[in-house]
Amino acid sequence: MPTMSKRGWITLVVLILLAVLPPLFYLGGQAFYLDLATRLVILAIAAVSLNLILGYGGLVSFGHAAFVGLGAYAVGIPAHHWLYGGWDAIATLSGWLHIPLAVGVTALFALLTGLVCLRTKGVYFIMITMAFAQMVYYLIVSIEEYGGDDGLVIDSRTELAFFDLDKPLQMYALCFLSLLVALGLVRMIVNSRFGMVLQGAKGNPERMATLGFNTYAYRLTAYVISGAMCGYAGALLGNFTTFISPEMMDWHRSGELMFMVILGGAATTIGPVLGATVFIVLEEVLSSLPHPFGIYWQLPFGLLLILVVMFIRGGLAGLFSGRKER
Amino acid sequence: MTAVLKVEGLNKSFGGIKATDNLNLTVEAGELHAVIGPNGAGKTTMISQLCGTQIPDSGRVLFKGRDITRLAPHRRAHLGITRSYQITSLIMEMSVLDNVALALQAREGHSFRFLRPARSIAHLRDRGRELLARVGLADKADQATVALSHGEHRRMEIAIALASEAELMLLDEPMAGLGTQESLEMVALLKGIKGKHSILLIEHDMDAVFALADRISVLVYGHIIATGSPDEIRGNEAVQHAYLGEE
Amino acid sequence: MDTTLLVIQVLNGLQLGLLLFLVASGLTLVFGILDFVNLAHGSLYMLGAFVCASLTYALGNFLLAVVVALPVVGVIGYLTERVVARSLYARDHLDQVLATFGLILVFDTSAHVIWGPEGIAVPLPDWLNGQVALGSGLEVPTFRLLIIAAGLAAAGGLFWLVNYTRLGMLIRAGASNRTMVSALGIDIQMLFSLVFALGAMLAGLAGMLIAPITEANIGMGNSIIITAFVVIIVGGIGSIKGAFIAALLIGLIDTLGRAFLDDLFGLFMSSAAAENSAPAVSAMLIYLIMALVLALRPQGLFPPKVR
Amino acid sequence: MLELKDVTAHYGTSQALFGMSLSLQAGEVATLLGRNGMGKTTTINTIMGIVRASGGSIRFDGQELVGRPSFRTANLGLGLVPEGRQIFPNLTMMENLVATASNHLGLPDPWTVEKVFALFPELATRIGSMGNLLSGGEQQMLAIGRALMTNPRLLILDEATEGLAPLVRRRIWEALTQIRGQGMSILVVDKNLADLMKIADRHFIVQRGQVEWSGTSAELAADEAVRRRYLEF
Amino acid sequence: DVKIGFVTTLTTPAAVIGNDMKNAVDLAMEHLGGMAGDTKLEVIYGDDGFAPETGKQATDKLVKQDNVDFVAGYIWSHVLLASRKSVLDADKILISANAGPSQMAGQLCDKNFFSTSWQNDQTPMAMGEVLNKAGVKSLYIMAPNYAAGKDMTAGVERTFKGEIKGKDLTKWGADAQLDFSAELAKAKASGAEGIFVFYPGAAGGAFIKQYDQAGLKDTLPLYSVFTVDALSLPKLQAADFKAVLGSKTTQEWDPTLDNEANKKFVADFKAKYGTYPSYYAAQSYDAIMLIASAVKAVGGDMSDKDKLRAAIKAADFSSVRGKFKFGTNNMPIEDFFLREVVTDADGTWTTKVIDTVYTDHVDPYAAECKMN
Ligand SMILES: Nc1ncnc2c1ncn2[C@@H]1O[C@H](COP(=O)(O)OP(=O)(O)OP(=O)(O)O)[C@@H](O)[C@H]1O
Ligand SMILES: Nc1ncnc2c1ncn2[C@@H]1O[C@H](COP(=O)(O)OP(=O)(O)OP(=O)(O)O)[C@@H](O)[C@H]1O
Ligand SMILES: [Mg+2]
Ligand SMILES: [Mg+2]
Repeated sequence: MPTMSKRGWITLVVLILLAVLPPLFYLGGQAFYLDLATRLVILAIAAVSLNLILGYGGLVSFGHAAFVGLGAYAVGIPAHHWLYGGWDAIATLSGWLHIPLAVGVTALFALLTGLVCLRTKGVYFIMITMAFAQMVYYLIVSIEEYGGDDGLVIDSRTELAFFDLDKPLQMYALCFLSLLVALGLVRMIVNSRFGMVLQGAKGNPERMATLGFNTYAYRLTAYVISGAMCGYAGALLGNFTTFISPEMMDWHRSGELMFMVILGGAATTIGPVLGATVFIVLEEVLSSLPHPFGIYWQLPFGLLLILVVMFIRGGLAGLFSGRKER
Repeated sequence: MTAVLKVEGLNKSFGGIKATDNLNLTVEAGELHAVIGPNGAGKTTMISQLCGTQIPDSGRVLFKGRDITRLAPHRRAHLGITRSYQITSLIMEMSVLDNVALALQAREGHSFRFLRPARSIAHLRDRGRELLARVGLADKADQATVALSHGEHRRMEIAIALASEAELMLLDEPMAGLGTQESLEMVALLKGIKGKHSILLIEHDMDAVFALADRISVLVYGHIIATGSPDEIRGNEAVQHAYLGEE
Repeated sequence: MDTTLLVIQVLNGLQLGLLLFLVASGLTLVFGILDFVNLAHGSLYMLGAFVCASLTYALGNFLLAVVVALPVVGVIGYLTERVVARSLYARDHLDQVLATFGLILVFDTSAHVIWGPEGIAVPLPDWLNGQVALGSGLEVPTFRLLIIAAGLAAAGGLFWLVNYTRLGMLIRAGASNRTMVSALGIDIQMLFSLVFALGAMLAGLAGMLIAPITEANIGMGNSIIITAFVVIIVGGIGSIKGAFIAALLIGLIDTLGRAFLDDLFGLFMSSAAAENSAPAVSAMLIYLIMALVLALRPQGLFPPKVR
Repeated sequence: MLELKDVTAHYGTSQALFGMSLSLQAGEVATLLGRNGMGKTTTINTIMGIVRASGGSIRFDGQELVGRPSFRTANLGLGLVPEGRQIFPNLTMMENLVATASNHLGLPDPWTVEKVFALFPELATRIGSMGNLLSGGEQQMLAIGRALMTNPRLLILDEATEGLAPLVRRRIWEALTQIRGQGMSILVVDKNLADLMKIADRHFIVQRGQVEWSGTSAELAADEAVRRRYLEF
Repeated sequence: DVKIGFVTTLTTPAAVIGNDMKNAVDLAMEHLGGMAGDTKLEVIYGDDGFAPETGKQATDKLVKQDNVDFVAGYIWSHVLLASRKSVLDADKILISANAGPSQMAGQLCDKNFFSTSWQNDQTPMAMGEVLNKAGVKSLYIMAPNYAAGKDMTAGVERTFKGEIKGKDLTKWGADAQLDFSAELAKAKASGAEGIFVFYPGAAGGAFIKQYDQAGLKDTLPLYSVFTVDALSLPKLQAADFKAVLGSKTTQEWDPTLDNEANKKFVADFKAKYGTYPSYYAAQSYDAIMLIASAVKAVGGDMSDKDKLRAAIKAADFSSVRGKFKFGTNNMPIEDFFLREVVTDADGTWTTKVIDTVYTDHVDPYAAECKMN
């Protein structure tokens, strides 16, 4: 092994803490903290998927919550039919159905919307991705069968081979392993030739085209990969919260995912995880301050965000980067 | 000789301006064909139409007999056309070597390859360093591109053009921004690859042009007014008047 | 369909459109011209409404309150620029997005602390509170006409400022290359502070004008900011003209959608189904429009000449 | 008129100027020569306050420039034609000329658009074109015109003839000679040494962020060894 | 010690409702002296941020982290539906102090779930009866486009016998529509004899003002539910929107109800907070009083759930409604009144009861509840 960079160490430490602490809390009788960590890890997966296109591809998707939501509904809708629609058949193989469905539906959605969205650039891209997400949002709101605005309670979780998702520790284990896989996957992709093209197209698309790269195709591929990965995170989230609602895909949620990535440090491996951690932990800590400070928690939180941006370049991961300037 | 590039009756106007006006041009295989002309004559616009970043209003562009007038830029690159930019166009966020390695990677078919880390692909890196050495940037290979000076950026442009090893190179003022010494080195370098590639060279540095070109075309107001050997052009009165000034 | 109703709805659409324009124009100035993404623009709209509402009670007159509130909001904008925005101009848009999101939280929570969650209703002077008869059966609230007039005036003024004054040129030049403008002898920082304050005042004005209709409340900024972004995107970032046309377009489409979509749907589906789907579709409408416009014109209706 | 003493400058942690010293008299044309990446542009940007000097002093007519925001420096009468043109792409050609035009020093007979067009007739036909749509050469001419419109007393040109046709280039040198006759000082970075020798009074050869040699055109012409060593031709 | 988790909206503009509920809870605790018999009571607040997901998280935290015995509160139907499972799965007692979605009265009724408010349909049903009685022949309907909004319009349509001239469901949620110009123009043009609206919270005030500005008071009388309340009236009075005076609403409670508990509640509330309590406050006050009565009845022993449930169901406390009785589905069986907006003796705008519409009304979903 070559010597590890400072950021490499941080990555390792963060991941080890995430692996060890939450289960310890749970075993120590603090079940709620395991819940918090599960949510955190799931959102981190979504943020990691967003980072692939946002950080490395320069494609700022402001509609990623739609993928989370669709992934969650891919669990919720079959479960709903099983319980209320008498589709018993799907119950026995729910794991085989839910996960591929979530990944497939979101990949397809990414492909279809990506075909249109990727014609635009920059802020236009930001807004058109949001537009599609909002359309999905309102679509789900209008489907009363699945609860509309009220959302849908998932009464039975996905059944998987090695994990019993009704057991909080096993649920967490699955989420954490998924995060590791997601991190590895994104790392592999960005370092590959594909990743180089993606990053090149972020820097100078016209140059990439005259070099001979069809940037549209590469970006679309990355967009689909990211969307599917995020859909998977959505399936986990649906299973975890056992409650899904259109709220999950509201633009605020997309914004939060974006903020996690930027806060942690876009285009860094651990950035999104750091961002998600800080975001969730701060939110939790500040909002549990004694009344009335708790309800005004967004004030210090907002100030912190501003300060981080103003004084730390490249997000939290920038704190730990070896390079001083840039 | 066979024509690598044949441009027939190319027209392109922007609003009221005819940037390209019934332009005809042939680049023979292996030839270094220089295009000179006053500022705003339409040289860069011509290159843009040849490499596909702009689409002509009318006329045809033939590459080895194939009509590529409306082909997307990346497809032309696959066929073997590369360009360098007059106004530096690099990927500033990446390292100097990465920029060149990407150009090399582009030649190896599609890049939907997800497994191997690109920075550990030896032949790309080695060849990249070799090219950077040729333009005198060996010691800058691992720096971020932004941190280089203007002249160094200009040299990267050339390294990238060389990396593509394209059959046809469209070079837009490669000497601009280079010091006297570097210009001479560049002339030597181009001499070295001359013959192996067909080159369409745009340059205001007359010493370089006359030292390198097999043929020279003079472009004025979007139209070629003369084509000929360096000596013919030097002697051409219209060219003297429109471009070179009394010498 | 009843023409009077149609005319009234068109007027309503215009009024909404012009209000949107006031917010969007400030946004497009700051975003398109200073190249700064200010998510907190909506908060300035909210602050405008609150400041004006408080002043209305303090001064006893709405119009007077507007006159006093405008510079107050301008100063808030100015300070925001000095303290936060200035150091972020040279940064990535994403950094700006994150920082101004932080600003939203700060502004909104501060408003919550200062004014409480309940919002403030703003009384109008009697002469503005009534209706004007524009024809038989065609009665329009007077105040809504005032909004239309204010919006048109702001649009004209801005258009002139940006396109036909030297100040406008400098602002545009500064957007593309700050360093160079400065190196040519212009105090670009001061200029930008002023533009920012102007944008804040425009947003604030919109907030002041809407407050007598919907009340000043702490969530109002967040509900308008996205629509304002939609407007400037559809119009083409940085284009005042684009923002104007897109704002009217979206104001009209939104209003007419709400007004007539259920009748329209009723033509080819059961009225229950129409009743159900019309609200969802009309809420979706502006996003549909945006997606459609961008699919056909990836740079909006009036693409900026250069970005 | 302009005097740099031991100026140092950094980009982040890496140093680019290592004690740059030079001085320029009123009405003089001086050049900065040197190979790529030696610090010419950095020197100029430091004078203009675009890059912050980390040490040393820069005086212009007795006023200290270090630490001064660049617009104040410019208002003292320094006009910059930057490397890479840096035309405002979203302004029309005419707007590029007039947006920053000024006559802070109240010079008699100030530059006007007409005078610029007389210098560069090519520009006159492109008045309404957006800056980014101009050809490379047109942009370069515009950059010079734009700087002149601020009526400087010291004109600084960084690679100002890059991409210009020989004829135009010659016209620029002629124009500069003319302007200088009216009391303007000029500092040039350019690679056309042959041309520069004709119009410049003094040359500074920059090597690794320092002036390694300075002297008059005649001295430079005479000193083959220096030319060989630093400029190699 | 018995811990009560109380989930309501403390942020966003809807916090105006949440604060009122919190005030009422604090007042109830004050009246109880913090004790239920010999057992100390403690209330922990949770903020739902006006969003079901957040509400569920807040509930989870109360149940898992704070280990509360009761979870009460809930303004919004969807928040309650989302949070329900978290409480019931942990075998804790869930008490709604406002939200009354039809499911939870019917199919999803639960032995551990109680309500101190009503089922959504009931209040508008009462309004429908009022309209019939008043001889209103045609009606225009406006409500937000979400579950409770649809329940409300369904409720009024269930009992109103005249013609529905038109109906608008407007955008709701974080960026709710607050400018109703288009809808009001339609309503006016429809020629209806009255307009029925449901706009809770901040939207209510906005609606009333525009209704006023559009000059509809004489041509299109306003009949509303959950729109004009003690939260919006002070603002409307401050801005002098007289149009609201005389407008009619239906409700299961009113500050003028003549019983000891209510008099004390209203007087102390006004003394402490300076405003009239809203029905949200009244229901929250009742929720705490109900809990306290049950805790006292079981002597603070939370372990025997059956006993606890029985004690709750007995509803042995003095409600501000005068009487309080649970139906089979644990929803209250109660009276509904017609109220009118009036000026009180001090000149403050408030409501007073002018008629009783329903007596001992049972919600229409009780039959669907399988629990008996
Ligand atoms: N996109 C465009 N829109 C409008 N005019 C354009 C555009 N591109 C180029 N032009 C104009 O067309 C003419 C030709 O430009 P071009 O860049 O091809 O010139 P060039 O020969 O490369 O000149 P130079 O040697 O100065 O670089 C110029 O007058 C230029 O202003
Ligand atoms: N933005 C930057 N960040 C880091 N280093 C830089 C930056 N700009 C220039 N440098 C470095 O500073 C040194 C001097 O650069 P400068 O641009 O002053 O050179 P120059 O003499 O003008 O060269 P050229 O003839 O190529 O324009 C170079 O080594 C360059 O790599
Ligand atoms: Mg050119
Ligand atoms: Mg330089």
